[in-house]
Amino acid sequence: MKKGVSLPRWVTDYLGMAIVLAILLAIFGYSARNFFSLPTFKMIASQVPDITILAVGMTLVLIIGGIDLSVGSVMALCGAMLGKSLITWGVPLPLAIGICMLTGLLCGAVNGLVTITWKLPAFIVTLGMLEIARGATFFVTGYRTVDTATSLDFITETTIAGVPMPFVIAILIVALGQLVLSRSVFGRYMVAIGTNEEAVRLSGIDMRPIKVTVFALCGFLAGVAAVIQTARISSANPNVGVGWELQAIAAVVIGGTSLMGGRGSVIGSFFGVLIIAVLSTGLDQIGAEEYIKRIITGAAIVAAVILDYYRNRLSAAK
Amino acid sequence: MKKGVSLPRWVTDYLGMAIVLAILLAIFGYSARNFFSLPTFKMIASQVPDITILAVGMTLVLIIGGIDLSVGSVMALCGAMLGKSLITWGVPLPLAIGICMLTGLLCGAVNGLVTITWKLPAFIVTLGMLEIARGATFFVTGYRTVDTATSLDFITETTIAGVPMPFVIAILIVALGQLVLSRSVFGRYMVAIGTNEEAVRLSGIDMRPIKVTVFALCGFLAGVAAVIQTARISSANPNVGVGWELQAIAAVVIGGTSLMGGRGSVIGSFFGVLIIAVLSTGLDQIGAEEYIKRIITGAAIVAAVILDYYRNRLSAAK
Amino acid sequence: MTDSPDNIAFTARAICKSFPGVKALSDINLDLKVGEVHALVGENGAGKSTLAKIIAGLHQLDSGQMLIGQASYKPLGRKNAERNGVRIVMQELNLVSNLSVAENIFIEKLPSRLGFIDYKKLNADAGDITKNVGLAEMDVTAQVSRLGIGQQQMVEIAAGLSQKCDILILDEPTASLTDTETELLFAQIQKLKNEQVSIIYISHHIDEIMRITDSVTILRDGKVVSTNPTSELTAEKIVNKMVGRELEHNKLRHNAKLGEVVLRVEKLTRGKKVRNVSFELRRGEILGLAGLIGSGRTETMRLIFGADKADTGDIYLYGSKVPAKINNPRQAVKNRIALVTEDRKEQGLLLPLSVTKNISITNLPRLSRFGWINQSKEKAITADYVEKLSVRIASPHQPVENLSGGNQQKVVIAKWLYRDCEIIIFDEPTRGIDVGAKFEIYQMLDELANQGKAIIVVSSDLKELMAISDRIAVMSDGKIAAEFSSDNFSEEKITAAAFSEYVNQKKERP
Amino acid sequence: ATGLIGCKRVVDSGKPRVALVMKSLANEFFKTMEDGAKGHHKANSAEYELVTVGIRDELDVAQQIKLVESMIAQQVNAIVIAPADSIALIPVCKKAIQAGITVVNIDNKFDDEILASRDVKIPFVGPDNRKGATLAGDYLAKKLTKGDKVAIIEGAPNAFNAIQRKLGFEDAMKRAGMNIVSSQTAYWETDRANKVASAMIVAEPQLKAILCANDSMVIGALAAVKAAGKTGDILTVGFDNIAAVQRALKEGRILCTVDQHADKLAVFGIEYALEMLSKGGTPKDRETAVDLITAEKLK
Ligand SMILES: Nc1ncnc2c1ncn2[C@@H]1O[C@H](COP(=O)(O)OP(=O)(O)OP(=O)(O)O)[C@@H](O)[C@H]1O
Ligand SMILES: Nc1ncnc2c1ncn2[C@@H]1O[C@H](COP(=O)(O)OP(=O)(O)OP(=O)(O)O)[C@@H](O)[C@H]1O
Ligand SMILES: [Mg+2]
Ligand SMILES: [Mg+2]
Repeated sequence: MKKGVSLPRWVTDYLGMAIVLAILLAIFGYSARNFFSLPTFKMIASQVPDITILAVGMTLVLIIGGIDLSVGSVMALCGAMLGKSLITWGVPLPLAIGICMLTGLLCGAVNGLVTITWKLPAFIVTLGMLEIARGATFFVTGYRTVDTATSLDFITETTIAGVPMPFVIAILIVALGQLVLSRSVFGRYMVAIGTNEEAVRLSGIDMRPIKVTVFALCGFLAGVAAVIQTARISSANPNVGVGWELQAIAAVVIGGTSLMGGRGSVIGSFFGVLIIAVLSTGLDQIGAEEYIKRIITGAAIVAAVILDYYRNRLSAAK
Repeated sequence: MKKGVSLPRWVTDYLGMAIVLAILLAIFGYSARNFFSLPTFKMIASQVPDITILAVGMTLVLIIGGIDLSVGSVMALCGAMLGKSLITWGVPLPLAIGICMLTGLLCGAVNGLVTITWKLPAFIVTLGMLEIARGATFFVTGYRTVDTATSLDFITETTIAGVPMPFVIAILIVALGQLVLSRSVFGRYMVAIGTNEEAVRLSGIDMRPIKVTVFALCGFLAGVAAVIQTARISSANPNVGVGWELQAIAAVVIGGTSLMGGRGSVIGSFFGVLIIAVLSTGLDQIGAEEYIKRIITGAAIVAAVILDYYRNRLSAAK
Repeated sequence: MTDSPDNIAFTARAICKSFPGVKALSDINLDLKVGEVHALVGENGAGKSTLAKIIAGLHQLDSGQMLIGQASYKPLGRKNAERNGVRIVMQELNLVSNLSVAENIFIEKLPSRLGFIDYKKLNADAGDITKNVGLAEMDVTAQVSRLGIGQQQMVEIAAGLSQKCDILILDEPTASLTDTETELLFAQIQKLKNEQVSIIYISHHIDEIMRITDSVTILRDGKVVSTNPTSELTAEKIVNKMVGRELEHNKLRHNAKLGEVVLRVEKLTRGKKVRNVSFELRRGEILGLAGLIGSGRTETMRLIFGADKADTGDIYLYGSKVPAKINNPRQAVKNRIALVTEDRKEQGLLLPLSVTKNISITNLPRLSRFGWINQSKEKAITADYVEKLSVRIASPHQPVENLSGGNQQKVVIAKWLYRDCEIIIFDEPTRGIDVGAKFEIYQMLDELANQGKAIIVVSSDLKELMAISDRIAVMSDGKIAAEFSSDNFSEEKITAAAFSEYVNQKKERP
Repeated sequence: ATGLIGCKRVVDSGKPRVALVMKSLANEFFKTMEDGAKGHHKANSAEYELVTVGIRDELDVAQQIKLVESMIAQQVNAIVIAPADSIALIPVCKKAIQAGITVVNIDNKFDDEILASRDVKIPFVGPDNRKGATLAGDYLAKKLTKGDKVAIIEGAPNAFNAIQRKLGFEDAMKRAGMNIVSSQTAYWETDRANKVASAMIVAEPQLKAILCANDSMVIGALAAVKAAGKTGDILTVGFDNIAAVQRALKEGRILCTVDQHADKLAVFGIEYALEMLSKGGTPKDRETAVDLITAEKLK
């Protein structure tokens, strides 16, 4: 059996990223103290779920040719709603979590509705939402961190087959996202819209509900991420999530999703998140200087997409 | 002579923005103390030049269908080079300014070269540069603000016909940018590349030098902005310019430039900058709460593009 | 004429070219004499455009050799080819829609001073050129995006003719042109011929080939079948060699069984492009819609399909007394109306996606349960349509952007057949399609009508319309100028009707 | 790669490892703090090992939590932390304590109430920001006359030290009968402070002083004063005593600033942590000095 030729596509698709990941692990395993240890992996597993969930939403939005710059702020707002309703307003837990996710859903739906109603670029609409949601967060929290005490600990402390629940949820969302994208009618429409909106419209498909749903979904996922994030730090911080939108986009693009829409993979985005997480954890552990961290992170983002370019060429040449 | 019909296109193009500006001025003139005063306008004139110059560069990059997320960081790096070479390394002033602009030019050229060599999305390449340039800034300054004392005061203090030099320079750059865009071979190629890259390629035009030049130009303008910005606050701050890329993009898009490339106006971007500047100055002057500032800024960005949509429909219906 | 070496402008020897999964050209030999018009004909996907692009430097050959005169010729790009005197007007439109006509024509060489464009000279020169190709009334400062497809095609040709060259390649230049414009082009070709320019002419219109070419090279499956002087050939012989079978080209529609009226359009109006258009369409009927380019046919069809909104006017469906509410294509499809758009790349296809995904898109719910797509069913159904329309594909996963123009068109048709509508509008369904495929499409139209579908065909090819329609309506400047029933068809009358509104209004127009 | 797991490459030296977890490492003040700590470590390298880490910017609380977790994963002996948020970092520090790590709080004090409700005791070693700000405010008040209009430029509104400094400024101004006409945040940033100060100056032509919660902001405010042509008419006050304001202080362009001895802050924390490690002992807060810096003092 010749290997190079007979590998199925889904393997070659993620091979490049798996190699990058392996290289990073090797480097840090060698240079950072205790890097290859259970605590490190536990830590990474406890830290990636929120950004992974944001990245899934971002992937979907990018695939329909949109973008969502507001995810970080919306997550903060959702977290604030969760914390406030739970602690200050005394709302029971399930309802508070519902309010949190509903907030995300609403913000996302507004993004989608404004974008399609006036045919505006999502970039600018969600940039507006970035500011508005942050302002709303400040308003809700009065700029103060809300201590959620132990009320959300069950989320981080529950494990399923030894794996912490947030990680399980993130993996489930990734799997479901990928399945929807590649197997469902909704997912197919998404890819089609991202490829050629006009052709889809002229095929007799009303894409407005699809687009709004995708934006709303992205917001909803920001709400889910907020629950996990708030649970992880046991408090709702009004400044959380600043710049996370760019981090999520970087992860998604490293994962092979096109910024022009029509092409993308949720699993790829997960790999992208892992690459960035391992890089940043590794750099933290070797205690690199801040300026070095910045330069390496920037260079790594570019290097990852360059590598993807060569992988594409390689698999095209086959 | 019927007015509504005979207005030339350049008037109707900017009419919407002029109206927004007028409305903002009216609101703040009414609600803020001393808003309609020479000091206010002097202040705005002293504060917009740097972001205006960044916005011009951003406009050009957006028109060719690119984007430059690194302008804020690159500006910081250029400022750092300026401050360091002037104060710490004792380089004579003209040379220091040269070094500053050259730094910008180089960063921009790297953005362009990487983008075209590997056919990567400019979004991700310049996101990488955002990190790298910030890291380099930290490295150069050692994270410390460089006090440039009075060495750059001549820039802010020189006036030409009563107008401060930075403002004159910004206006000149806007005018030149608009002229190049609408009248020069280079500018037309930029529009062509942004509209239909494939057609340009098939016309046998080598667009790589054009693209690289535009990115380099954007970096160079970040260098120019750095000189003015450093002079304005009499110091080179390593943390300056964070988030300015989004601010510049917002201004440019409000000014009617398409994020998809092929369509845009430098003068429009200037209006966009003015709108945002007047808004933020007004909010500062009435001493609005931070959360209100955020919400209003976000809403205003979206409102401005929605208004632009109706203006477009109106002028299309004519 | 002798075949002495200095009489040969261009030679191709044993050219081969493969694309991923397709051998597009194998062992192509071609001799182009100085000052001749040399036709390249062949079915869709035969490799004509590929060969043209190789000669023009847009593709690089895998193996083989090319000579210009005696000198070896290896163009690395279009610029390089042009320096060697080779220019091409491509099959696909390649204009920059945000630039003016003049800027597009001279895009390679904008006249300038100190880097700034000399608009006076540019517009004057462009005016001369457009006048040359017969577009005397065209405003060269207008944005290309404001022109119709036919006019854009003329601009493209004008741009091709803007610079001097020795070898000119025209890849289906007349596909979007009306007869008048075609005549203007032929006059240009004659003039260039007199100037000893050699021309490679690619077209599916055999009558054109018989008229203006000196020799004909026939391609089939990427190989040269034959090269002959045109005088030795007849239309039948060419078609024969192309497809390897005889084709009758006569009237297809016999004793059509017309049913009830399913579509009644009343006083449909949109701006100046569609004015008070009314007509009826019956079950089992094929209605041909003729007219000059820009006469408003596409616009009218888009209104019926809900792709644009009408200013006034109503549409009555299936005998209903109440006007149908069609505000968008979704409602049209719900009402079982389909529109096969004329611009397949921009409006019909999802270019980077697979053939399968392109076909199934119109009716995914039919293939799915609880929102999940049944992929094997999808595969089976699309394979069925691929076979029915004999679409030439390497695999069902092949992106449609890799298909030849004709096969792409078949995919667009397939996706609408899969949707199974009652009223099907075909806008230029045979543009850029070879005779073999055309005939297959005619038969398919006939069959659909016999099944009781109501069909509208918009076409700029009058002969085609007369062969396949039960009735022909003629549009002129946004109005229905005349209607002819099957026993009343005549080229003269239809053409006269197509011009009628323009003649009447000549004086009012600037 | 699995074979590498569990293989400890670095041999344990037996010395205690102290992790200094900073706020932004890209900020002069914290840089000075870090340098001070590194200097101290160099002089005492026989006694302990030092790891310093920090976050990208002062707002990224989640990142700082990550860093603490990472330090727990690395099994350091002590964590000296300048928390980016006085509430959000408490749970993770509690986790560290539970993992047997000694935690010392510096710079930005944890919220007492939450500490109590969480039943954690983390000693705070650092200055009283409110007191510092009051020193500067009192000094300024001497240069003004009663009823003068003054403005405050605040730090990040959720930061404990920002709030303390604001309160300190307010205490002093109110006591002296000044009129605070505006108080806005500029998020510690120079350029934002420049814009906010400019707007304040225009809105209040009679403005006599601007009190800034840190020196980065006072640089921006000073430039605004200069641009408005009011040098000398509007006094400026800063906080932190960073290098970039030295000249302006000497020349009297900035009236005064407050030195909380950044270079010593971390050192105090480290020393306290080492003390706790060796002696055990019950954690108790330890206040460090704050000094007013004026032109006279620099001469
Ligand atoms: N860029 C490409 N990538 C892959 N395959 C291609 C590409 N261009 C053309 N082909 C394939 O090469 C073959 C020849 O295509 P070509 O466009 O030359 O045909 P043609 O004779 O011009 O057809 P038509 O009359 O439809 O324009 C077709 O099978 C087509 O699918
Ligand atoms: N609303 C529209 N949106 C996009 N394109 C349009 C629209 N209306 C018309 N067009 C394009 O403008 C061109 C001219 O269309 P029109 O309906 O006036 O002419 P036509 O009689 O269909 O001629 P043609 O032979 O060019 O199709 C066509 O290419 C059509 O695709
Ligand atoms: Mg072809
Ligand atoms: Mg048409």
